[in-house]
Amino acid sequence: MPGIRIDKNYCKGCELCVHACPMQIISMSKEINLKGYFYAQVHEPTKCIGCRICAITCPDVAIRVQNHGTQFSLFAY
Amino acid sequence: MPGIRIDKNYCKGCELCVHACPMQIISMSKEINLKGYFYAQVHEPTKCIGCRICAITCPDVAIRVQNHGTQFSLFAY
Amino acid sequence: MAYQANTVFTRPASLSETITHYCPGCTHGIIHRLVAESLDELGLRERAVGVAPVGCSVLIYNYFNCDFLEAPHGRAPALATGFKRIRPDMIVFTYQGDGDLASIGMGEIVHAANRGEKFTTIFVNNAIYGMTGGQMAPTTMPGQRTTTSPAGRDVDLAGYPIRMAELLSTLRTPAYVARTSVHTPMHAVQAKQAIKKAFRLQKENRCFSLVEVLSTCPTNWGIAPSDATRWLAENMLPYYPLGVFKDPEREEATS
Amino acid sequence: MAYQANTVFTRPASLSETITHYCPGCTHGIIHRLVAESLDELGLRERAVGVAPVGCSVLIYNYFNCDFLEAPHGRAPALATGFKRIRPDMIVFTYQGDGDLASIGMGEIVHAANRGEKFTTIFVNNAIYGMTGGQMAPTTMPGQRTTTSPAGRDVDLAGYPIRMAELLSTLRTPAYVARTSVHTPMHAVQAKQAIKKAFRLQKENRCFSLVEVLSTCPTNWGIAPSDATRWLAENMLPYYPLGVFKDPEREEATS
Amino acid sequence: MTGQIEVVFAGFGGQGVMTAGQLLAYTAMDEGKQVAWIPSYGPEMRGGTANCTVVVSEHRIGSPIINNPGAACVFNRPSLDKFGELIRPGGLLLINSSLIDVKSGRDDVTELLVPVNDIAIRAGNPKAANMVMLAAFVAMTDIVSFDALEKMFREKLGSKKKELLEVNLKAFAEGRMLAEKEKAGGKA
Amino acid sequence: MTGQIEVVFAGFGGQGVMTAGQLLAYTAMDEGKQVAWIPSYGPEMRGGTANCTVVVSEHRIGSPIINNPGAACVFNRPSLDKFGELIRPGGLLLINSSLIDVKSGRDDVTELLVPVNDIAIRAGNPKAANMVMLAAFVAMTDIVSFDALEKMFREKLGSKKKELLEVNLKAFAEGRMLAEKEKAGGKA
Amino acid sequence: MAKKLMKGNEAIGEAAICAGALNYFAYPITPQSEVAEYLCWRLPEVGGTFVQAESEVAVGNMLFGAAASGKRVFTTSSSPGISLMQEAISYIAGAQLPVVFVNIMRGGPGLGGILPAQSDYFQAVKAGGHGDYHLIVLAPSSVQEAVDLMILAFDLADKYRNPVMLIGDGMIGQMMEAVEFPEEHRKPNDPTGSDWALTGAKNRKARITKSLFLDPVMLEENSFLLAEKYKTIKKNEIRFEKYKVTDKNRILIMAYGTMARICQTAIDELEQEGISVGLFRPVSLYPFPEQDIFTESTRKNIEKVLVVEMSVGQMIEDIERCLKGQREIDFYGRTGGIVPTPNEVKDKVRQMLGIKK
Amino acid sequence: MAKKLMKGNEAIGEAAICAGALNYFAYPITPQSEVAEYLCWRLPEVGGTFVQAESEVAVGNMLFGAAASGKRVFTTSSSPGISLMQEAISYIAGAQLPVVFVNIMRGGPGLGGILPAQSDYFQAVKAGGHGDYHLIVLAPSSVQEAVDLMILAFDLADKYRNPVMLIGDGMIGQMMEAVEFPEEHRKPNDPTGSDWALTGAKNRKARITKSLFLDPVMLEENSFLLAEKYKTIKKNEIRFEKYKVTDKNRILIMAYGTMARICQTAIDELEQEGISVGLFRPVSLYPFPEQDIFTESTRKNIEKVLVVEMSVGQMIEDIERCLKGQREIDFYGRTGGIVPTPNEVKDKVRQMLGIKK
Ligand SMILES: Cc1ncc(C[n+]2csc(CCOP(=O)(O)OP(=O)(O)O)c2C)c(N)n1
Ligand SMILES: Cc1ncc(C[n+]2csc(CCOP(=O)(O)OP(=O)(O)O)c2C)c(N)n1
Ligand code: SF4
Ligand code: SF4
Ligand code: SF4
Ligand code: SF4
Ligand code: SF4
Ligand code: SF4
Ligand SMILES: [Mg+2]
Ligand SMILES: [Mg+2]
Repeated sequence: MPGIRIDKNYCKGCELCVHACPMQIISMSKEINLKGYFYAQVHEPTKCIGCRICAITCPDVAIRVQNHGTQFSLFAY
Repeated sequence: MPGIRIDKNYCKGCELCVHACPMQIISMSKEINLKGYFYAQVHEPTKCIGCRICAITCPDVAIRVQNHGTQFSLFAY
Repeated sequence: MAYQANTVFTRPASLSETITHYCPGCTHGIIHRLVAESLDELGLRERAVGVAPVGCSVLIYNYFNCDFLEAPHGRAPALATGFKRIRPDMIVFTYQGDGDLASIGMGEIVHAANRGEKFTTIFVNNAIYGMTGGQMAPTTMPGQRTTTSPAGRDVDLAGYPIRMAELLSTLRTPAYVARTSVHTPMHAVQAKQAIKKAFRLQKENRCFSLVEVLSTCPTNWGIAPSDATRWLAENMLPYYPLGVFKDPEREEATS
Repeated sequence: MAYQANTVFTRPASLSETITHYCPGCTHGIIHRLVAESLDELGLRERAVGVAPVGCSVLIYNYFNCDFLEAPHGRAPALATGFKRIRPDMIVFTYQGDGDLASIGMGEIVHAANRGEKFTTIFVNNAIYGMTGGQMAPTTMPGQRTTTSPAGRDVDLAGYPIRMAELLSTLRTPAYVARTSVHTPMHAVQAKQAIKKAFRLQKENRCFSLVEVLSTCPTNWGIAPSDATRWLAENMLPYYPLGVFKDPEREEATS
Repeated sequence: MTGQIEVVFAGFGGQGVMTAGQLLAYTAMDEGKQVAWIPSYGPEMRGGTANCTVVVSEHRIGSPIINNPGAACVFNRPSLDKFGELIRPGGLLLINSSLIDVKSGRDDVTELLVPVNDIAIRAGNPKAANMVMLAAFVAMTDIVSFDALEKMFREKLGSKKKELLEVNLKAFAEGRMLAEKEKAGGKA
Repeated sequence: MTGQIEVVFAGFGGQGVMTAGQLLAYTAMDEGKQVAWIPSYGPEMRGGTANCTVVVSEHRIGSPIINNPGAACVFNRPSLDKFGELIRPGGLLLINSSLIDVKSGRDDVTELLVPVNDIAIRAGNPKAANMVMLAAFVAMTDIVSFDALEKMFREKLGSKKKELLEVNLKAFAEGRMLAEKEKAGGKA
Repeated sequence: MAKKLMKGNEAIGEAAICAGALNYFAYPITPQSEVAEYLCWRLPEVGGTFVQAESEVAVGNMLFGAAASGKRVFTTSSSPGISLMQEAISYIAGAQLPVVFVNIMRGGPGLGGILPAQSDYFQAVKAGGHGDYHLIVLAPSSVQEAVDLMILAFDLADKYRNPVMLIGDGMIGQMMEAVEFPEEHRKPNDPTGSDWALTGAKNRKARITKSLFLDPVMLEENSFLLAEKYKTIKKNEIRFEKYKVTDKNRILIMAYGTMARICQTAIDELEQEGISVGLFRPVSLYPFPEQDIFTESTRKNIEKVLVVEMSVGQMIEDIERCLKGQREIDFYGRTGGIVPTPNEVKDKVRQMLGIKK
Repeated sequence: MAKKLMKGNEAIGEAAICAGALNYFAYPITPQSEVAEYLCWRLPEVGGTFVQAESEVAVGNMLFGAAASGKRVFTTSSSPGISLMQEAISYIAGAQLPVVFVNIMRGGPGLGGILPAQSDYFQAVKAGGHGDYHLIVLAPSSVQEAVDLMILAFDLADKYRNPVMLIGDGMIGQMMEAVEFPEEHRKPNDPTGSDWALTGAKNRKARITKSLFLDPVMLEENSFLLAEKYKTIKKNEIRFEKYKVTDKNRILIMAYGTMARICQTAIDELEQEGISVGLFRPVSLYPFPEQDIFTESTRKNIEKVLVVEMSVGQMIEDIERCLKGQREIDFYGRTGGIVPTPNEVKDKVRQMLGIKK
């Protein structure tokens, strides 16, 4: 099952991933992290297709993506 | 009658005018000027067609050209 | 999870763990990652020396796991030249903003490129002086408001934005020169390809290489990060066409 | 003489009577005259301010009957900018060699051109540093011997000569940019036309204008003046095509 | 007031501490006092904490560097940690209790807890927290007159939207009220 | 020689005065003496006059700036005008009489007229005038030995063309001869 | 004119306008970018010229060209930017043109930091460029004084046709204080009658503004001419301020700029402890008040002289020179953006006098 | 090795090679272009690097980058060119990198002239760039000494990781004298074991060469570290030469570089007139031989101290500082390319002593 992990302490709450996710499954938390930012979180993790778009767009490299080598991916990276 | 005047003290003896004159009427003097250069002189003044090529090529603006307004000239200048 | 998952995206080894000082949504961070991934994938980290500019990315050395030099404003290409000439076996790159490279550092970048110095320049064009608080850059768009052009850049007084990739491509000395962007993930992927190629050419000791990357500055543009990516697409892309402008491998320019 | 003759060629009024310090056959002198004639013919001498470079033509102010400023090496365009911005009613021109303009002064000329400063630059490209004794310039031809490239310019180490007219023409800001030569009288006549047009455009307050003029340096090339003109034709012309590269009046480029 | 008062406004960037300080400085100047507003600029500027010091004096102001300010208005925890210690004995410490859940632990200064964020939200503009704090500080110290402060406020910040002005003035009044109550109540 | 000798070679640029001085300096150094060769570089360099001073000494050389040289070899009129006056009383002045038709007018120096251009042309190389002068100077002063000078000449300048070398050595010999005749003749 | 609360940087910009100096060329650098951000809209309002240059090298040279017009011209920058102007400054001094430079100093060397410092004293006062020349150097200690000295700077620049540099630490630029500007703005210079400005060779011989003198006799003449000018400047333009300097002083503090104000507070507080300390503040750093420093330092009760700088010690060399060994000199300095506090100064004074707190 | 007659400029280039400094970056400028003209063919012979840069600004920064490699690197230039390097020099000092700069000084200010001068003393010794830093400054007085000090310069640069500047007037560059080079060439540095050179982050943490310390505490620390280093340098590296300094001296002359040799001749000639004069020649201008100058100048028979410079007076300020008022100081200077002759120095000495010729 594909999935992402957002390290909330790297996140600066820029929301770029929220806009980028094709599955629209990322949203902003109501809580703040150590630096005082509302951080991103995945609200429907099961829908994740592991496309890595969120990770590619995250300026703070806060997102890690797991997937299966055999699975569909939007593009080689 | 067209003709040129070479101010020998401006002349540095570069010989560019010698090569440029279409009528081949400029040559180098055997004497030196104040600065120690062998200067250019016109050896057949009557052949001058007043084309101004020598003057245009002289880096030291040593040459003045006289002519008649109505006379043939190689190009407008 | 019942079955083993592979990590298909994670922090590149060339990037340190340090949290950057960049503003939220600033795409400097993306570009850092692309450089780091390229170093990783080409196996260059251990012989890489970066040259930091003066600009928002002055602290870039805190974010990389490779050696770094910090240059005076605009002079990174001169430092890179000095270092690379002595250590041609190392991989040298400069990372420079538009104020740094296109304004004060114009002479240094043109001449390094023209001498064909065998280093790589990552040129981050965000159309503004980020670090000093949003003054006009040579790359600022016509009409764009900045703290030193509060009524918008007046092309009659300040001229038009300079297109560095085009300018450098007039030089006869072989080089790789491309312009890319990171305002969408797709563009970031393409930018990565260009950056990686630039480093590969250096690895092969081929030529000078420069990748211009269009980048956002939400803070000084005064808009939200996602609006900034849109602003870039709408305002900068038409004036700064993407593509490869010069390629020693004679690929066609795709601008 | 029985009938009245007209003087059809004489020293222009803008030129002083002083004998220049240039070497015999150095075409700096021709270019001086073309500038002086242009000032005369456009009636600009009394409101002209020239900016001298550092180079063989540093003493140009001794040879002109107009006001002059002497700039640090390469910075003439900055001085011209400063002056002209304050006195837009004056006619300002810089006269610069290739070391001055294309090497140390690269940043200043690119930015002055890009801001569209309304002055005129006469750029004398003789492919060498004349004044300091014949060192390699950025415009030195591949293989050309100079005192700092005694085995000839090695393009692998020093890159290829920079073509300033082409480089400046990539800038979007309107400008007049042309390359001419003075190695034959006919070329000198064409150069004159370009120089005069450059000044006319300034007089009309139109744009920045730059005329590159290919010139000889018999002394440092180590050949006789007339051989130097031939060397220029054979070696420089093919690499530095003549023509108009940018013209606010939209004339076709004739390169 | 008499002599010289120095007050530090300190918080996160974006909490409006600089503006609060400036408004105080403007008002004090208008009332004929000597003033200096000294920002901290520097590495901490971006993202981190921000602070400014306002010196108000009857006399020519000497050092703009204040070892131990007479008062501090702290908007967040790091600011409390830093300036809580520095205040002069007998000084005044205003703590934003909306975000800070501790006190300085000092018994030689007057401490006042002001939930400036809560009050501002209540008043209708979460961004007016700085004004709540400023009002409370002025009420505590009488460093400037309230009329003058309000006038300056209208002049410098009130020009934008009518309704916003009202909301801000409300925040202002609430801050003042709280402090005056406190003062009257007389808790040390 | 004893003590210190300073000699100026002065003429037009292109007359080879710098080379003449260098050749002397090389030779003197080879003979174990202290030497300094000091060029005049500067505005007069291009087109105008050129000169260099050679100091040859038994001891460490102090000032490379010589107020009043002990000797001068002048190749043209302006050089005579300049250096004719400066030579120390009792000094030596060699004048290129091919180009200079006057003397210094001084009676406290030894003056020698050497038609160096004529001699050089006669020897077959108009460009060897500087060698004629150098030879004459060395002959007059014995500042270095002739053998050493000739050896150095072959080493530094003789490498190019065989026939040219011969011609130059001939010019050299003529200069020497003239000076030695003069010395023997003993005219003050 | 009513008092205005203004940031030093903006006040400096406005002061130039008051002085009729409407031509500003600059490149952004912290901590003085507000000058450009202020003048970029303010100058057009008054018909002035604002040019954001491509670099500080260009700024220096734009000023060189601009000054030749006879109008008042200036720039502001900070330490690294000023280093880049050294060649141009040397040329401007050699060509005798009036230009006003403002250096809002930050910590160095190199990129250093962006906080206040006084570590460019040597560069400003001894001349960072090549050749025999000097700038007139003025050091304000408050925003009001920055305004006043800025106006003076233009007057002196014109009077002596010499570049003038105003140096202030970052605090002078960043601090807001109440300032008053002169009621009347000066009119911009009219170079029409000038005998040196470049106005076009109409009905007169062509003029040349230059620093090249290939003939050493003429170059030396130019240098001696400059030297004469500096002598006159030394005679006429020495400025300083004394604070609580009396015959009771046991210690005399030497400090300039903001540092001097900090010392004032320390002196006030030491006075309350019964320790008499005076302050001598050079306002003109060049010309340096050499004689007055000697005189004041050798008052009979003064045991030691304390130099306090935001540097590891630069002005102290000039103080040493002036004192001719007549008093022991001690130093207290912080640098790199750290500003000595009044407490630190007090501690230093007590330590010098062997007084325990 | 046999003696060679060589132009100073070429000898300086060859000396660098002897020192194992094979990396040269430069931009042409009279009167030192011969260094580049020599090294452009000589360095490739020994496997070195020669880069003709586009400007002196670039040169300074190429050296900055090059020095980070741990190899020996250097440039040569002349006055205006050195002014353009001030920013880079400040950075190099701040980042503590070893670089050798040679300034063959010409007349200034501005474009000035191309003849010898010593008017960049302030720039070299007091630091022309911004911030608290110093160069080690060495001043040779002969071609041989230029060679020796050039080699020393590299050693000191490496030892202290500090930029070193060799300053000589134009004559040092243009004059030919006999020189001897050391038999053995130094091997180029091997940075493999270095703890600061940038060699790639292999099996070690990444290294950063920088001058930025945004935290003022760390920036101050860096400055204090530098200050400590300068103290050590002052302790270890003072160099000077005395000539005929005896207790009989009525006058002590202070001069450096070529100027000192000219004074030597004057002193010899004055001796013949029965006037005893000594010469103190600082060889290291930074660190300045402060204590020795004081000691030698205060010998009992010395009536006055005479400072002679090819400038309108720069080193004199340091002499004044060192003498602490103990001796009257007089000055003789020519500038702009005019070199004081022994006669002029003699006249000056006689005049100081009230002796008619
Ligand atoms: C010599 C010098 N001049 C000016 C500065 C101030 N300065 C620092 S960063 C910068 C501009 C940065 O803009 P850019 O290069 O576009 O980078 P960005 O911050 O936008 O990434 C300036 C002008 C400096 N540090 N040094
Ligand atoms: C800052 C500085 N660097 C170097 C020089 C030395 N210099 C004088 S002229 C010149 C080059 C001149 O070449 P170019 O501009 O091509 O003019 P040309 O003499 O060929 O006409 C140089 C390097 C200088 N005067 N100032
Ligand atoms: S990997 Fe793709 S689907 Fe999954 S969260 Fe990221 S963007 Fe959305
Ligand atoms: S893109 Fe990254 S930093 Fe931005 S909100 Fe998403 S996880 Fe956070
Ligand atoms: S005018 Fe023409 S024909 Fe007459 S001399 Fe000159 S070039 Fe010859
Ligand atoms: S072209 Fe002019 S300078 Fe040259 S030889 Fe002819 S007249 Fe003389
Ligand atoms: S100021 Fe702009 S460029 Fe700098 S970090 Fe913030 S968003 Fe990025
Ligand atoms: S050196 Fe060359 S460019 Fe200079 S005057 Fe002589 S020929 Fe002309
Ligand atoms: Mg930018
Ligand atoms: Mg040239």
